[in-house]
Amino acid sequence: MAAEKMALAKAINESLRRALESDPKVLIMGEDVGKLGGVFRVTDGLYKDFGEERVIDTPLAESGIIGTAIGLALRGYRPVAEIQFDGFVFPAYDQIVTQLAKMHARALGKVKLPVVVRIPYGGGIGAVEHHSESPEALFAHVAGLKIVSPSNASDAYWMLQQAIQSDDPVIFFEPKRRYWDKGEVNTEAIPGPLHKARVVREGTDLTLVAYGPMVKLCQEVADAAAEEGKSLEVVDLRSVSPLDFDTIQASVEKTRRLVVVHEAPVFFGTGAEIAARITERCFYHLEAPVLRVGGYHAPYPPARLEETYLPDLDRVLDAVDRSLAY
Amino acid sequence: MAAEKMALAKAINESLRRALESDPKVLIMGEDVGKLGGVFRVTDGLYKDFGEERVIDTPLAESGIIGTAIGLALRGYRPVAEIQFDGFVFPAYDQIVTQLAKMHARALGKVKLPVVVRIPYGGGIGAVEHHSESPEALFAHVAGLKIVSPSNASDAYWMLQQAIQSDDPVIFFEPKRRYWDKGEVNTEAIPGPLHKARVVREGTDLTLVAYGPMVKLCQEVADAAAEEGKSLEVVDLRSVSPLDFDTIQASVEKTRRLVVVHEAPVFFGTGAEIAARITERCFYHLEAPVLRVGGYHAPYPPARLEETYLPDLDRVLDAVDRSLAY
Amino acid sequence: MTVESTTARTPRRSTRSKTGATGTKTAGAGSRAGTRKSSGTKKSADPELVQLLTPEGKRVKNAEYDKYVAGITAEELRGLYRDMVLTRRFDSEATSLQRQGELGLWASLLGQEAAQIGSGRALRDDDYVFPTYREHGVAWCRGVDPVNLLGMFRGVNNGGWDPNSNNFHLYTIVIGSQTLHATGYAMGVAKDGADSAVIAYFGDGASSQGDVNEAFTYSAVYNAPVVFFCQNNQWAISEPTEKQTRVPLYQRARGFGFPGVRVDGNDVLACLAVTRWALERARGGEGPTLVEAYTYRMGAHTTSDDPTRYRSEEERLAWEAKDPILRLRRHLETAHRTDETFFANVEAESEALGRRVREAVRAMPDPDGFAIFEHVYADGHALVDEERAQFAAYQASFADAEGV
Amino acid sequence: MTVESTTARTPRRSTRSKTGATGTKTAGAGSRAGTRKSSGTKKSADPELVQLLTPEGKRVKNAEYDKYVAGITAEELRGLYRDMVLTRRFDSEATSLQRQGELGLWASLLGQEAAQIGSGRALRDDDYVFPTYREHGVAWCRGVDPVNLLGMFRGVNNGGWDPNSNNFHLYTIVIGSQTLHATGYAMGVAKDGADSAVIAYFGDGASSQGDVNEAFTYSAVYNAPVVFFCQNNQWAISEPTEKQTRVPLYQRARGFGFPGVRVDGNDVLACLAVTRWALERARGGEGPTLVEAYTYRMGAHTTSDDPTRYRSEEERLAWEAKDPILRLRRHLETAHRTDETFFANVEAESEALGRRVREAVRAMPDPDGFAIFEHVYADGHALVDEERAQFAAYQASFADAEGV
Ligand SMILES: Cc1ncc(C[n+]2csc(CCOP(=O)(O)OP(=O)(O)O)c2C)c(N)n1
Ligand SMILES: Cc1ncc(C[n+]2csc(CCOP(=O)(O)OP(=O)(O)O)c2C)c(N)n1
Ligand SMILES: [Mg+2]
Ligand SMILES: [Mg+2]
Repeated sequence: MAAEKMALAKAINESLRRALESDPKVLIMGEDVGKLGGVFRVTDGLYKDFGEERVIDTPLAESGIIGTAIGLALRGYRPVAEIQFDGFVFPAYDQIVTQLAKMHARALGKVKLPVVVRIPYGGGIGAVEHHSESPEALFAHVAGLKIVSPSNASDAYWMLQQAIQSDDPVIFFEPKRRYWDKGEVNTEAIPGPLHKARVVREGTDLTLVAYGPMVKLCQEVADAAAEEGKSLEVVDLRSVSPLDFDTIQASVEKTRRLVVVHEAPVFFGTGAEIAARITERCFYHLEAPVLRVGGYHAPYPPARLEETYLPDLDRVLDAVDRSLAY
Repeated sequence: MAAEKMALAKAINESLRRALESDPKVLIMGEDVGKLGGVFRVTDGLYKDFGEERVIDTPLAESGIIGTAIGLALRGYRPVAEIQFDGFVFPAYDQIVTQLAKMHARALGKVKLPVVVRIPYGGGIGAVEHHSESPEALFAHVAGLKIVSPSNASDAYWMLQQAIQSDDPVIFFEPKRRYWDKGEVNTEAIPGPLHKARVVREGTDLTLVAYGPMVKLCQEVADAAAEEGKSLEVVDLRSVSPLDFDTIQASVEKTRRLVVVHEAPVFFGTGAEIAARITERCFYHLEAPVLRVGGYHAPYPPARLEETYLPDLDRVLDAVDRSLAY
Repeated sequence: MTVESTTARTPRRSTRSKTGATGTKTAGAGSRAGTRKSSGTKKSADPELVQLLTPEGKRVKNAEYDKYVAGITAEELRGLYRDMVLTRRFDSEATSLQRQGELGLWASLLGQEAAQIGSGRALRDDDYVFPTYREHGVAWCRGVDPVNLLGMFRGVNNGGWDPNSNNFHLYTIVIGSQTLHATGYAMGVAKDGADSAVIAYFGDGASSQGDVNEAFTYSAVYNAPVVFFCQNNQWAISEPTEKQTRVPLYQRARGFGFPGVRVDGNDVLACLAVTRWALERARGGEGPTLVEAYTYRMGAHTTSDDPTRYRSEEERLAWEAKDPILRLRRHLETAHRTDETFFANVEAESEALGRRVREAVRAMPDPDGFAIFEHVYADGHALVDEERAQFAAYQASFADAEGV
Repeated sequence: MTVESTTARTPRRSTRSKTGATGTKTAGAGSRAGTRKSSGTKKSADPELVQLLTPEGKRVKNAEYDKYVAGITAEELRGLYRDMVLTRRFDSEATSLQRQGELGLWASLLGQEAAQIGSGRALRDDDYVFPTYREHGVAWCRGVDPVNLLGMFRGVNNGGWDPNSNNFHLYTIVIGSQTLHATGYAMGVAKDGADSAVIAYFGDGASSQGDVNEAFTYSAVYNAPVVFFCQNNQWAISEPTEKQTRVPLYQRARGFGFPGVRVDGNDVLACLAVTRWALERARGGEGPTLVEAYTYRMGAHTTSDDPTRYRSEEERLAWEAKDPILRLRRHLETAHRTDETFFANVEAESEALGRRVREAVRAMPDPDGFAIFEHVYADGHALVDEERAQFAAYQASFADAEGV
């Protein structure tokens, strides 16, 4: 296959398969990733084809997943560890923050930890508590980690390839509510750099910045705004750490207005860092303060409230209007 | 005693003593808090005077400390749990983020968790790895927690009283390098609200915002700047969640320039949130972008490098100069 | 909050002091550090397993545990039967409601009724329960209205009851967390000098979590009056118990210095007896106990799960032969001459329960948007206030726009 | 990297496959699930404790473990003695250096030499070690230059050696974390089909951490070739072992399905023998083992600690009588006619080591400020680059200001 239309989850599955095929050191590990193929079927068929030595069902203990992944990496393996849902990464937080993130520096570069931590994240799927969160900011603050999140099938495929090839630990946030969205994946294309943002729609009046599940929304917002005669530029960040400030800056120097959109709570979220830094970089260009649309300072609500809680077309448009009103 | 000069660590000790005396439900718990009186002697003498039923040496397991503190709180106790050093809070992160922070909301208000988590934090004491970090941003992003940090003995005494009395979980970050700094403590004064910032020095040219260990530094910066004829206002935030934006805003509307200083890494740090929000609130007042002085995006370095790593007089003055140069 | 469960419950905090407690010393009392050795007098097939009723409903003697159910009457046994049938009926109703779109998800307890009713009925009102997300049968014993359990599965809340009204804590989804809460709560009970006990439920998968093992350590060190009740239903989603341990789970306790025992989790009488024993240990100041109820998750992990992907139909069938309800029914029929009327009545009652639950769920309103901002803090938080106000203004802007 | 340790080490990754390994089945081989029962043939006072040398230096027989040190020569015993003396000398030098302000902190191993040298010398070059922060004696056995250990305590780095040059991982300060790394590494060894073993050190306090118990679970489930070596030095800073467990720690392993054994941690021979046994189990495909070396932290927890606040002088004195070095010296003197010259030579050698270490530490340069930005990432990170550049400009601004 070269180019094929497939769902985002399937693209990840294909990417994992390719990694398993091309590098015998790649391992898949996590809860229910084996026989079941993962609760989202993202690892479907891999256990069957690569066996339990490569595709490992782990005990129900996340600290153990990451801790043993570190040990496997020290032995020369390249583990791709799955955390079943965003809300269950916290038992592993210590291993991620104090060990995975710091080991390379602690060893003065003598050891590398090419570990990928895959986390389906975000809301919008009507799930129960702990299954809809967006904890990326809690990792981005930590040096030593790289944080990425694809918004579409092609990026999911290629960014995962690149994450697995990276010698740094990468937290790979998968927008679970986009798992079933289809997109063209060209498995022979040569991808651009992993941590570079992409302008997915050009515009002149205002820049919308998003990543993961919110990119699609922002494109819809741009469509809606276009009907009202407003030209919005949409930037898909793709990477949360590092953040590609250059691309945002270039866009903002053109549009002079910026709205950042994410599902995660606004308070201490990605939008804060972008607002702070872009305001510094573009102080004389901005016609309006950087506005942020995101989660409230409240626990992710029960499913029947998530439509109210999550950024949607209206809320982003509202922010766009407020920005343009300056 | 009414007013007495004492070290910040001693003020915390006195505050804990008062809490133990005045409320039989208050418990102290943590590693080495009993017979030893804590590695910083903050709980010195309490075990002797209140016994092991009130002052509890726990097993060496931080998740257990917070998890059992939650259970004790559900039973009607008011545990004050100590995490021995900043870098060791992460094994408890899951209990803090998924349980402590959310239980009140999960129970629709039916249960309250008046748990205080004391964490000596920050650098500057020449310690080994994991003993000098400033992880407050990793908690501030999480709804359901309150985050405070005193900068002086009097606040340490009173803010801890208030934290213990609060029906919400409070993470109480103690600036360990100021433990030995003395200050007047009036144990009869009636304190202001826990989450209100305080202007500790008035000025007209620029606002410095800090909390915990950096307040003293900012006061020194203001002194130094005064010698150069610059009038800096210094705001001691005292609380990181909630942040008292009103007080900062009032100051910035006057000075029109803001520099935020903290030890924690700048990227996704407290300064980002302040910069984002204050820029939104004071867009037409700011003469310069909000500047941030803090840690680099790197693990906290070994002791012999911490002087280089930590914000100091020169680095803050440099930021002040850059801000004034706009 | 009033429900159909057999015993009306008035939960309370016992302030009875330990000195006044009966605190019967049990057979296992001496073995503080070790595990109870499986006694030769046991009649069950698996020497490790405490069983009082065979799958065929025959009562078998057990030297150690018989005394805990010695005085049990036919009436009480019928009560247990009723509990199990009604719980199962409620559970299957919830499964249907999920299929009908009324619930977003359901975690069925099918097959685990005996473990839950047996242990749940061993509790005193002043005892405290920390469940996982599957303890619908225990909730039933505590007098929690089953409808309340459905709120979180419907997505209208994250826990729809006041834990203190029934001494039944909220469901906990993060695997294992509640075992530490239970331990802390039990430490508090001991501090209060009360003779209540605490019971923490968890699964075979949960046994791997650091938290659960820390709970073992804390409870042992502080000699906390807590019973760890592990329902080993053979599966943690798609993973069999071999992925969590290579020895029987009840043995885990020994290494922490307290007894562990494996009970036939499909035998309600054995579960009742063993839990009573463990609770008495707790009340008597002997500290924690691990009970492993060996049972089977007869359904899917949740309604989102497809067990055909990872386990065989034969396995399920083999366990169906050990069905907890059938077993007690046989026993009631043969040993207690319970007639068809009783069973028919329970059946009718269970239909009524199903109906009531169905109607109540359908009538359950969606929460108001402002609920997002409620109860984030007990003492308020400036940012929440600010965001609530912004939200209100934003909502109002639509009303304005719509010309309301 | 060249050091004075007895055996020059050429660490490597064994690719020898298990099929080719000797894999001697040991006495404990059958007891997969249970703990080794203390055998009646043991001569030591405490029936639980494996001891081969009494505190007086008398060799006592042990039916199970004698064979693991059967062929040991007087020369080898003298080597162990030398290891212990030099390690202790290095340790006391480091303590002095801390007092002199050359180090910020020191965690002394005083009293734990036998546990560390005995276990350390049981290892093969291709085995891999995961230490805590106190395994100076094990580091010695691995051929890590002791000077390298001081970097983190001086504050010039967070770990001053390449783990792979000596198959000795960096010191880990977050209690218990390394046990999971060791387990993962061991899983990798097994995947490679190598017959190397992995050893994870940890303390009595660490046994309470969730991570350590998860390591037990993972290693048991995957049958990983790892030895968990717990130095129970009676204290976790100020907390006695009773605050971590109410039963002997070695018993913890039983509950996870692998053997645990308590060895006299002040008896270097017993530690050697028991560790060899455990390593053979690992190599032979029998999975994990827990060794509890029962020993004593004779000094303070670290140079920051004041043990007089929490423990009695008598306790320390009682343990002094069991001093591991004295014990072996007595044995060498009485059983192996080792003369004063040998001891004097070792003494002289240890003085030289002390001198070398002292000088090397004093000469250790402070790192350059730019080191902050080094090795944060292997593949670089835009923000680090940006901050490094800003830092450079900022530094340069001073140079400019100073007119350089
Ligand atoms: C910390 C955490 N990790 C993962 C999950 C996802 N998850 C939900 S239930 C489950 C399996 C639980 O198995 P077990 O403990 O045996 O309980 P059972 O569901 O069989 O009753 C998993 C992995 C979770 N809820 N929490
Ligand atoms: C997660 C964590 N919590 C707390 C500490 C602080 N601390 C350092 S050493 C220590 C005691 C360790 O005791 P033990 O495991 O017995 O090892 P020992 O120091 O006796 O060798 C503590 C509590 C830490 N380093 N890591
Ligand atoms: Mg299960
Ligand atoms: Mg110790």
